[in-house]
Amino acid sequence: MLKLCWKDFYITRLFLIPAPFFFVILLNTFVFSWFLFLTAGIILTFVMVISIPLIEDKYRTEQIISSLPVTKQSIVLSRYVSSFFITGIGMILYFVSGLLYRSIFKDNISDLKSVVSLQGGALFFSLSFLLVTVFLPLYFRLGISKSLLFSPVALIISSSVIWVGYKYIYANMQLWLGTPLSLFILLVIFSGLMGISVFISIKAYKLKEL
Amino acid sequence: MLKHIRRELIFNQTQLYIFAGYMIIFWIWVDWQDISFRFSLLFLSFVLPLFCAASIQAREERFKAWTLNCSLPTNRKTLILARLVTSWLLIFAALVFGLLFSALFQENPAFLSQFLELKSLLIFLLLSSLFLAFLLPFVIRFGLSGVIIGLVALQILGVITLLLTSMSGNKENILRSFIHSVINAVKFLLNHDPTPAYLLLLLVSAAAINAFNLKFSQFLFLRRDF
Amino acid sequence: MEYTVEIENLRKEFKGFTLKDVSLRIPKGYIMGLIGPNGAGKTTIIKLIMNLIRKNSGRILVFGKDHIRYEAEIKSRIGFVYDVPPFYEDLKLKSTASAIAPFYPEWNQQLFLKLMDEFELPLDKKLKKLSHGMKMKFSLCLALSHHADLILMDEPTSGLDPVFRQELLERLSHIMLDEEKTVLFSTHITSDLERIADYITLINNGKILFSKALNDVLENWVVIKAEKDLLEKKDIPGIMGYQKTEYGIEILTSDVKKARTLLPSDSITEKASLEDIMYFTNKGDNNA
Amino acid sequence: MALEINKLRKEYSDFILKDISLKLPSGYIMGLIGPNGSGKTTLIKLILNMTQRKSGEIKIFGMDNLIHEIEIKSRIGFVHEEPHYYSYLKVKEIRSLFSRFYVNWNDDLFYSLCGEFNLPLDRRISALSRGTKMKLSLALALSHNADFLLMDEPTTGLDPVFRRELLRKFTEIIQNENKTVLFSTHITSDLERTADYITYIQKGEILFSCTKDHLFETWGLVKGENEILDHESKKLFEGIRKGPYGFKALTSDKEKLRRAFSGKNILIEKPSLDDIMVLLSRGEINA
Repeated sequence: MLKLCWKDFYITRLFLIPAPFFFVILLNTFVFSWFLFLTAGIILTFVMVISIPLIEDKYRTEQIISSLPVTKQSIVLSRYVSSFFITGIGMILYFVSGLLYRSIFKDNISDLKSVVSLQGGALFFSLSFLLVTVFLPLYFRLGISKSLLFSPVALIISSSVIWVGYKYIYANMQLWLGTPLSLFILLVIFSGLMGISVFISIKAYKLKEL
Repeated sequence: MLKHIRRELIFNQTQLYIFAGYMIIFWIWVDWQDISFRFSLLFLSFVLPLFCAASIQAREERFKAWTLNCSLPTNRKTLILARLVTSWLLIFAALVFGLLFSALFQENPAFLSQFLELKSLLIFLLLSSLFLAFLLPFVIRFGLSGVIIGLVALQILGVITLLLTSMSGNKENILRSFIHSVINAVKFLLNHDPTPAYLLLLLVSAAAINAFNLKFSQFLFLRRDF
Repeated sequence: MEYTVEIENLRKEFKGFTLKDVSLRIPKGYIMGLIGPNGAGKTTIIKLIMNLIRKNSGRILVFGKDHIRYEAEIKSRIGFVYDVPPFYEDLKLKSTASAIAPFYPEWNQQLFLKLMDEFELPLDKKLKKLSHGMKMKFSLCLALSHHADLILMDEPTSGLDPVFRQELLERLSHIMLDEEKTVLFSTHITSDLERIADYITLINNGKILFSKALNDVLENWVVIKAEKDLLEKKDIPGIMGYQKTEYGIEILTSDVKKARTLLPSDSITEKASLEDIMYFTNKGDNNA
Repeated sequence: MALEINKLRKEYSDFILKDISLKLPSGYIMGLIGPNGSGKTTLIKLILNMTQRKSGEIKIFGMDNLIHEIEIKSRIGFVHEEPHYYSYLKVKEIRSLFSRFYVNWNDDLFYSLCGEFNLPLDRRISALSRGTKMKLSLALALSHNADFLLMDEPTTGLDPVFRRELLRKFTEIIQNENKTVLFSTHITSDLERTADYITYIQKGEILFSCTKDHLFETWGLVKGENEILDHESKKLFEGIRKGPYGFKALTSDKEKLRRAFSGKNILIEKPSLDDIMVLLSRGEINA
């Protein structure tokens, strides 16, 4: 299965190497509003995640991959592993560009501070995680073109969640978030979601006509 | 020419549904109240041509459909003329839809009355033809991937000017001054009193730009091998 | 002899390949087969006739008219079938047909529907759902539905099963009964050509080796197999290529009568099939 | 026994693969022919477990292809009609990608094959012609010394000269080791030249699967006047096509037919694969 992850990065190394540069550069346009900055970070991470399925679809290599000595489960699992790995890279880039722009613009972008912080990071990761666990089963069930049609819907939901989450719950989120109980609950929710998503993807991919 | 337009509409029907969807979302999302009229005019004349020309061209590239279009009993000049006419049809359809939509569902009479003046319509026509005259040849010559690379290049240019200005310390940013000058130009056009000579000048210049656009795109298209 | 297509020293330069001053005349009312190895220039010639690519120099006359000045009128009488069907994949077959029907003055909707039914093609299915063979059948349907006088086909039979291929060839010969129609088709399946083509043009890396009547080729071209030392390749008239093998030498010659007089008794001569001709002219030890 | 399929079933909305059974001993070449959409590609996909079967069992090298999927796939070389690779990669990059997945990948075999097929190692795959791409897939399949070559229409779109070379390569592969080749094709002349076994599949059913010589010995193409045909004698034929000058029919047992028609003047010839296909799929089959 890890070989497949290696393959994912091998085939996209041409695209993923320049990606951080663009990631950091493109975020500068949204520096003036925390909401746009956070959403743009999530979108760009999502774009990096779907770059692998897009390449597989554009070059129609699904058949060749399935003729390699690998099982369908390992293909699905490897896609999950590489997607979360890229989400991790996205988060790091998000923090780096946040800190970089705070140093450049110093005073006139005050509210960026709250987003580029622990809470902001947790919000960023949970939402990109949510996007990936929703996108992958759709991708394995419907193929890339149809699942991409759903991504604007997922985008609108996630940006409204950010708005609601940040505006209203943020106030008491700080004290609630720190406690181990909240971290435990978050963990349980995430792993539960992850399990369901993987299960659906494997079942869907088994039935898929390659 | 009617058969050409019908061909373009049938061939790109899926793209046109998506285009209609974007239009609906765009008109719902945008609230003309808090945008200055001249900026909304400029913005519309930028968004509408971009959507039509780019979206139709995307499908051509993806399905390599130019081979089919060029094999039909027509010559390349008429193909490009059909493309330009269809683009304008789509632009006006989107505009009419938008104005109707905002008239019925959004209360911003000021925007509507100002837009429906002959002068603003002609200015919109002039600005859109200017932008289309840049977009159509660019898309034919470099294809859609060219457009994306172009937008990214613009972005990087913006960043470099940003960094330069913040380093060099002078307050006024070249990029911002460029945008201001464009908006001032639109302001100048809007404030000019609508004498018939002025309106005629607007119309003639829009027509000239479109003629140039047609000739230049045809010239580029004849050069391409499929 | 009237010619539907006349090509005079046509030249087209690509990065790795050049079509070198090709001159070709396709007689009206006949089927011409175009054969040659992959990348020899078959598709280039067809695309040049259809003005899909620009020629560097040379002249092409179709129905006696210049193929660029009268482009629209000429193309309304041409049916085209490309090796990769150039249609929008996410459109239904019937919408693709209804979009291009008005362009052909002689489009016959009943004939189109009859053909679609005969080729068992579902009108309401999207093109991307069809197999390669069915896509080729669809482009054939379109090409035959507007009574084209010239039918250009670039490898129409690749991917089609033998049964349908035979039917297609029968339909083509049926069409050829009306003297006005002309067919140019390139293919890799030489058995199809041997069954139906009247003329054969062999092209090899951008040059036309010969363009002759099929039966003239099949009668006069032979492969002579003999011991190596016996035959010196120089004195064989009409030699087109030879191949040294362990048993001796195999020589392809285009003039069996003259060659027979010089042959030693124990050499064997066989009728050359199109495949042999392609083999010797392309792979033979020399490119004579 | 390289390949053993019994009662394999797969249902689509418009097509059913009806309980087909097939045996292919190792060390031979089997050609798979049949009209478009008769299930050739589906069969190959099922062997590679690319699609879900409804019922039935596939054994490769004696192992069930669901349980030992990885082991089987590492010994199968798959060549698709339209080889789709990441066309922006170079040939040597595809090699390093593939070599990582196969346990018994053999580099110098790959490079010797590249030499033999004169494959340009640092050209991008998008720049390769169709024939060269086919050579690349063959080289990749052979370099992890696959014992079972599975090919879906490898010869389509290739020119005769190249096809002859490719087929000679197949026979060469079979000679030195006991490798097996199963390939589907539409060009019957290729089959007549190289295949040992021929399987004919039509509308999801296997009509016959036997050695080439057996096929040409027992099957016969029968020609004669229409009057000879009566209801009784029609049963002996697999497919009949009546023409204005007499009928053309196909029989799967020449001897039996010769005895049944001993009195009447009929002509029995050796059928070509094309004739067999035409009569089987288009003739009135009264079996």
